[in-house]
Amino acid sequence: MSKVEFLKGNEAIAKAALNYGLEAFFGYPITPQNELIETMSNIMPANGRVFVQAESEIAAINMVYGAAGAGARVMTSSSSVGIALKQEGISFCAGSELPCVIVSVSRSGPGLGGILPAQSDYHQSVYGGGNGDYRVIVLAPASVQEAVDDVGKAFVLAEKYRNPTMVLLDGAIAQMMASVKLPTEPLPYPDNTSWAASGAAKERGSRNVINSLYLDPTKLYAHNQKLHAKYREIAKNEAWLIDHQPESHDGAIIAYGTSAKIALGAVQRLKDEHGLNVKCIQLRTLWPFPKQALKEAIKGMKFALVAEMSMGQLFQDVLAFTRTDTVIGYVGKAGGEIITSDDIVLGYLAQMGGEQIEHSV
Amino acid sequence: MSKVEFLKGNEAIAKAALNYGLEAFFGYPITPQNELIETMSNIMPANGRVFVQAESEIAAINMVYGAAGAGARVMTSSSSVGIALKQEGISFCAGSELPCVIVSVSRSGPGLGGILPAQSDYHQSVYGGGNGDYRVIVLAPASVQEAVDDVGKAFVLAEKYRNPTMVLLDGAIAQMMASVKLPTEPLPYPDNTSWAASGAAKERGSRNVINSLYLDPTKLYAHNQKLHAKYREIAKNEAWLIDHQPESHDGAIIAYGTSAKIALGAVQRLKDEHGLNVKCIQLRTLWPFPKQALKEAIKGMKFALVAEMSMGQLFQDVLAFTRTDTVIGYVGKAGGEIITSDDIVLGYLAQMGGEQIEHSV
Amino acid sequence: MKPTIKLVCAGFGGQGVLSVGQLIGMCGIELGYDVSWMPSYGPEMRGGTANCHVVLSNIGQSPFIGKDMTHALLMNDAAFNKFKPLINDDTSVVIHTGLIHQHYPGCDFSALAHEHGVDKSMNMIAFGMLVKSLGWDENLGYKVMKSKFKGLSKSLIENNEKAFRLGFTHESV
Amino acid sequence: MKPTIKLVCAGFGGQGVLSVGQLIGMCGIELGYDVSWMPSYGPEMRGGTANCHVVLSNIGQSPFIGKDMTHALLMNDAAFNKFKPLINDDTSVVIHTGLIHQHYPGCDFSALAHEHGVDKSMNMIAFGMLVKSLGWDENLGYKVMKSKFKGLSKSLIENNEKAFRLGFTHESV
Amino acid sequence: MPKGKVTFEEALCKGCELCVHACPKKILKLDGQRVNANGYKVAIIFDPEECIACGLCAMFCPDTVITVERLAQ
Amino acid sequence: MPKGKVTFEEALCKGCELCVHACPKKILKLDGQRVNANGYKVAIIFDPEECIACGLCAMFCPDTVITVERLAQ
Amino acid sequence: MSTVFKKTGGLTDTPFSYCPGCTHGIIHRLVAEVLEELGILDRSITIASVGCSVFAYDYFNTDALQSPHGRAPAVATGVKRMHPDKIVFTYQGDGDLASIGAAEIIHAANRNENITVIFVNNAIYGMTGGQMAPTTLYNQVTTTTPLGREAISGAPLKMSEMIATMEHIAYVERCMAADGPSIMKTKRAIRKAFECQMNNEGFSMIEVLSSCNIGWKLSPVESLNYIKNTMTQTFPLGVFRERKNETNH
Amino acid sequence: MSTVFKKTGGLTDTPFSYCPGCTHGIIHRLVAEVLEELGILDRSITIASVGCSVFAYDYFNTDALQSPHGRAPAVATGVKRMHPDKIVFTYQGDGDLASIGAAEIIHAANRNENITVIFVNNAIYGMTGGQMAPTTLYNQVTTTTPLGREAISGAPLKMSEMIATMEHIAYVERCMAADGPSIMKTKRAIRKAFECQMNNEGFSMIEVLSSCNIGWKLSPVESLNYIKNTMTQTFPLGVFRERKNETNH
Ligand SMILES: Cc1ncc(C[n+]2csc(CCOP(=O)(O)OP(=O)(O)O)c2C)c(N)n1
Ligand SMILES: Cc1ncc(C[n+]2csc(CCOP(=O)(O)OP(=O)(O)O)c2C)c(N)n1
Ligand code: SF4
Ligand code: SF4
Ligand code: SF4
Ligand code: SF4
Ligand code: SF4
Ligand code: SF4
Ligand SMILES: [Mg+2]
Ligand SMILES: [Mg+2]
Repeated sequence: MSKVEFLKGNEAIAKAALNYGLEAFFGYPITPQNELIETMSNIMPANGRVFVQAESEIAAINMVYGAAGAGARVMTSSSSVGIALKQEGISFCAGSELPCVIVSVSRSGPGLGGILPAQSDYHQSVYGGGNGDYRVIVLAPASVQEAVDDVGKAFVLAEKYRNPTMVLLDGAIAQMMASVKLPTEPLPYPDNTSWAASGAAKERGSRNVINSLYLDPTKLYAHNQKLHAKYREIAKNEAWLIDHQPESHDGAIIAYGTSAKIALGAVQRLKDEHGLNVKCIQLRTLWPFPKQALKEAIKGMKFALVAEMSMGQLFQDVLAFTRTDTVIGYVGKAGGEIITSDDIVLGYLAQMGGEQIEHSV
Repeated sequence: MSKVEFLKGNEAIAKAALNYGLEAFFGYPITPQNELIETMSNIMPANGRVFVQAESEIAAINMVYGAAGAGARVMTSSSSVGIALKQEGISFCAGSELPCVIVSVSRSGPGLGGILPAQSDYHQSVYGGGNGDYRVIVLAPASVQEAVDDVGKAFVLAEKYRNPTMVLLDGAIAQMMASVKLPTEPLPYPDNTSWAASGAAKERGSRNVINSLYLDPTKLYAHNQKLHAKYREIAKNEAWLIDHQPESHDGAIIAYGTSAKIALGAVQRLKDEHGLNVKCIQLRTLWPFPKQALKEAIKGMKFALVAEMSMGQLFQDVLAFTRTDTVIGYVGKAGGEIITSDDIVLGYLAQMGGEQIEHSV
Repeated sequence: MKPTIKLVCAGFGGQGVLSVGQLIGMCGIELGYDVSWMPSYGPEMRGGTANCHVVLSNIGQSPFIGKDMTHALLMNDAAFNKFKPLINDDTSVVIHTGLIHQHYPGCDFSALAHEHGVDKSMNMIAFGMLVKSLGWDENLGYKVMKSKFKGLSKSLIENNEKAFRLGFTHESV
Repeated sequence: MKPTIKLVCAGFGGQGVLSVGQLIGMCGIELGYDVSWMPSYGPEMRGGTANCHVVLSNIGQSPFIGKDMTHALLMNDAAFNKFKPLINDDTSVVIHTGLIHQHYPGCDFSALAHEHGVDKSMNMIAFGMLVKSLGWDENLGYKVMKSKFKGLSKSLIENNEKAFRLGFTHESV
Repeated sequence: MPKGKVTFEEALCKGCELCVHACPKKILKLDGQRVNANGYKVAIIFDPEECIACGLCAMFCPDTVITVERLAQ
Repeated sequence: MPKGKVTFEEALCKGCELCVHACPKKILKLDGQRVNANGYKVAIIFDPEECIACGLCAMFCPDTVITVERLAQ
Repeated sequence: MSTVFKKTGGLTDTPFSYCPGCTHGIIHRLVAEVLEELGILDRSITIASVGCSVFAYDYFNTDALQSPHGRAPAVATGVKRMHPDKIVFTYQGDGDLASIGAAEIIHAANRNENITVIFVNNAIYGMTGGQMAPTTLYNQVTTTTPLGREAISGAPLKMSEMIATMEHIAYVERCMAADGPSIMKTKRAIRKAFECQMNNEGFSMIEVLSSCNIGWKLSPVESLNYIKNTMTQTFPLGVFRERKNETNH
Repeated sequence: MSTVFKKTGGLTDTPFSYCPGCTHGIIHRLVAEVLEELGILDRSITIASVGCSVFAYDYFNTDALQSPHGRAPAVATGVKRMHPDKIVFTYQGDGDLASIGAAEIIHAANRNENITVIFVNNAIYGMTGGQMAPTTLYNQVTTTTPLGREAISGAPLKMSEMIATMEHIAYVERCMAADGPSIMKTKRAIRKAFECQMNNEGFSMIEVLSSCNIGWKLSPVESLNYIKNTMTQTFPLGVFRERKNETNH
């Protein structure tokens, strides 16, 4: 690891990806991820790598599909509406088991919405929107440093499981500058890319095909079972949360990304101002959802509050996946309003004694 | 209601939509919904209505956005990969509160997958894939007649709530011919389309704008709160299931669409061959998910089996939303393999005494 | 209560098995049945094998047929092999004996059609046999054929009717 | 433990408030702080008002500043009104007295810059004042300016440094 | 006697100087002293007598700041 | 003496008759008697003596059914 | 005293969000003046696209729809097919129309939709901060062509020339908003395009070379010269398509 | 005894799924023969698109990727940029290339990607059962133009002519596979296109007018005549672009 630098999230992610050994980047401008593609346009060609500004998000994800299918370490980035357009391509990457990294810098919605930070793309990232039974690994950093680290982790997971992997951050992390350490060494390239359609049929002695079409239902079912087994494996191995105060038992605040960063401050205030020992549980993967670890972390608690910058998307899943007697509360905002530690502290105090609310839809 | 006809699902849906008073249809070919757009190309112009074969699914949903925004009763249809491409447009329709009907004829996936029936687009339909906090009403017919009925219901709901509404069926229902009665009267048009951008600023005395962009986060948050309130209203009013055997209490099979139709046969066999009084619970709306009614319907049961033509997508939600002590089982197939009553009967018998399984991911 | 009928028709795409199923379905509608006709569909069926499941029931049932298949029309080896597992003791089976060499009742549809100069209407022979074996009225067959084939050339219609009659009166049934 | 600093810089887009915040952040890095600089971003900021939150802490904290704001540089009325609610008794506030008519310490940055012929470096006066008020070394300021402005014309750099010195030595602080 | 009268809706002005550039009489400039509520220097006419009411300033102004009237001679 | 030898990989033939159409000697036709495993009538050469080994049949065949060889004269 | 120049009623009172000196503002005004002068304001529907002109729905004094990036021609198709008697126009930037929306504009033109397209070509993505557009000139520095555009990222795409090859369309002209005469000419072209629509002649498109002084890093005045002297070298002005005295639909 | 004609090693043993008499099969064979004859089979990568030729990945004896509908040129871009020394080609139908994929083909051509596009124009959507394509002729009956195509659904779109307007590209020709000479000519054109790629000259596209006897409701033989006599009226054969002796990248 190198010296501390002061970089914009977008820029740090781009530079980190290069250092991790990224071979190709394909993107299309959209706020708030523009500096990412701009940095890429600067550093990739300068380092003998591939950069293409595609004609659209759809073209970009399909270039990713092509480059990944040809065996390259490859990445794209976009935001909200742009990610929506990539869903078909992501489903193809998943169906063909291609490793690739998608950085999703979420802004507010729905529709054109706004360009300020939000976490309203939880459903979009976690449940896809492409067709079929597929899953995308979703990492959720809460700071520029975590974003940089997660990009590395994303390459590792994508290549280990041959599955598209998303780093989901909100516009705040992408736009802020922060102290950050970048990686200095490329990640080892996978031993085995002998599946890739790299035009080396001769050397290999057989031809490779990248494909997700199986007209025979028996074969497609088998393919789906294989994928499902892989997903279960990922769910078992890679679900990840951070229990920041394992010693606190009065209650919990459950959050990811920017909301988690703010929740950390709120937890401190609940302790300082109200004498409550509340823990902050930061979800680090959204899929696989750390169901088991979350249940553990809130075991025996009367109350846990979900804090999110969306209208209850995370709340619904927490409520659904914990299936415990712990009352789950909700505090949130959407549309570019940033949740504050005030919101969380007040929300916590107001709901902590109460009944289970119905907030989600 | 008219006389019984013998029509293909796709054709019946198209003819029904015309009779319900559809004013414009925009589509793009894709198996297994081709006969729908083909029938439309025949009957819409012949009846003085609008039909356009768009250059792509994206163009089609944006034509829908335009026509709906201009105040028309409008519909599109597609399948799996094609629906994936429409996600951005659907998010725009939801964000701008435009009524429109999307018929999704699902085939198998992921990626290009196959063209045979599957229910693997549950996540795609129910959780969207566009950006932001939005919801689409999803109706799930299990027969050609239900599909015809649901198209009518979809127009009513879309216009009542000014929200995109999807009719999700699988390729089997679209491709089969069945006895069906078509509507004969157009549905009443909404009293109030004074919000539409119809180019009638003069008559109206003010100009209308269809838009989902709100750069001011306070306004966008307020917009999201308004939408959320609407969604909660829809969730309260429109969640719908059919408890086919309310008197049966030994257990339940939970399913929708084609799987529900097959489950009905399985329930009969469980009774005839095994003396078990098992009910078939057919989900008629997937969003809003009939959480409350489902809990009621399985209250006190030891076991309920989810039967689906996907890898546990519905299972996960049933498990998540019921949050009861009833053990939830899973039986399913994907990839174009049709679930059989054998699968269900055997699955039921095998799992009925067991522990809660972890199947979903 | 009318008896429930669960018929599978299967064969080469060119053999017209889907139409036979549709005509049976149309008869069902006339008789007041709740009917479903479920084809194998899509481009992969081109030149390969095609099949349809036809269910005539009193209340709507699953359109897919399992071991409860009551009738089967099997027109080539692939079709026979595919649907053999569904044949039970009560299944009434008709095979194309010109192409399938198995001990089941049937008829060499190609030969018979050729012999009577109705090669292109071969499938209507099978339709006729099915209508007969279901105990339905011959006129019901003509009625649905009339409605399905309106628009076709007169000679084709006549050939179809001729072939239907051939099947309806064929001794093997 | 170094004191935590939570600074808001706000004003017209053209006033260079974002750069001031960035330079403070860069100083923070030099001093071993964990630093975040969070701008208002996007096209809607053009011609309107811009602001940034700068947090210098010992362990990473939320990059958003609330009522715990320790420092504020407010360069126009809109900025003042927006961030007034965050001012507490301990907040050290500097306003642009040429544009904001409120009883807070400050300076008529435009006038001062104009007077010394450094109109385009007005924001560096503010930077100098902030460095001074934070009790940091004058050379730290030069160091980070050097790194940030490398590539600019020599005259601009000189003007920036001149303005910085003006601010660092300005009496109101 | 000026031929024209030029008025500026100052609040909308962004000080882009396109009007200054466009005026054939070169009688417009930015006011060095003031900024408007959006922080922009604003355009003014410093020699109104010379105005020929040609309207070019207004035709170039991207922000519809300028109204031009022809004075009865 | 035929100049050419034409062989058909019958299993691949779809009876499209393009070869029949293409053959300048008009010596190909569909066999009316048989269908292959895919149910297609298949092309045959009914007058092999006349073949001039021009290769046109093979050039037209969309399913690479046909091989043409020139016989040593 | 007579009015030589006064803000048109075709524009609302909402101030433009454009950067100082951006000619988007001039082009807006020209369109609005034409709508007013033709007396069609009350029956016009604006289709705003995504780009700096995204707020066009708030500027034109008409009914309006804001459309997804690149899809304005499809949205316009939906609207116009429902209301053939209304006047429907899109206002699109070069990123919107020539990049992500290339398929939509080509097909709307090929269907000869009876709509008008105002295509504002500033050779850059203004809204998102100055990235390369398909129309970016060779050697032009943008935030994603830091060394100037080279052939490897494509040639400056000539949309008017390409669209003009469509069989049926009514009118395509490339203009600029760079000096007095060209502004007048642009207005005449815009008027002609709307007249085509009013006469049911079919698809019309006016490409206007426009400035992005922020993205170009030039002053507003320098930008006008850049349009005149540099852009027109790559994008020659002129009428690329004109179909006279025919009606279509 | 010498072999006059024998199946090329450029094709695998997988039987084609095309309908009887469909000229997709002929075109496949020509491409495969060229790859074999040029000795580039081992370093070629096929990009299959979505259409009747979706299984091209199983037919060409090369590495291959199956791409989403319309996006083959983008997929090819991703592949070729990673492996500039390999031979990358797309095989696309007219629905795929001219309708949903219009933006991708235009931009790949405009970037002058050093790839080869085999564009099989049968004026219809074969795979999905015979719907109108952008290339469908006037008055042609399809399942979505039951009364024959009329102007309201657009004009037959001439992609070769449009693509040929791109600044840099190497080679564009329209051929047909309808009789002996035209089949030979098509093969020569395909060879030339691949040679362009081997010489780093940039983008090449061969449009081949092809039959869809099922969709056209004609016999295979009648279909060949339809190509020759009717399609070529709308889609004239010829070289639309040829750039000689230049290298590009
Ligand atoms: C689907 C989608 N992709 C990307 C964006 C981000 N975006 C907003 S404006 C724009 C480009 C605008 O450029 P142009 O059309 O040339 O308009 P200008 O701003 O130059 O007037 C882009 C890429 C978006 N809003 N939606
Ligand atoms: C996104 C998407 N939309 C639609 C389809 C359905 N589809 C499959 S092939 C095809 C058209 C193919 O036509 P063409 O490209 O002309 O090829 P042909 O079959 O005629 O050779 C379509 C629309 C799809 N697979 N994916
Ligand atoms: S009207 Fe003409 S002369 Fe008068 S100020 Fe404007 S441009 Fe100058
Ligand atoms: S052109 Fe308009 S905005 Fe620009 S300086 Fe003149 S009056 Fe102000
Ligand atoms: S080689 Fe020539 S002559 Fe011989 S069969 Fe073929 S086409 Fe006829
Ligand atoms: S051309 Fe080929 S497929 Fe067609 S009939 Fe002749 S041999 Fe058979
Ligand atoms: S960024 Fe460019 S195009 Fe956009 S408003 Fe500013 S100057 Fe105009
Ligand atoms: S549908 Fe048409 S294009 Fe497709 S294989 Fe059949 S004949 Fe060929
Ligand atoms: Mg632009
Ligand atoms: Mg085609």
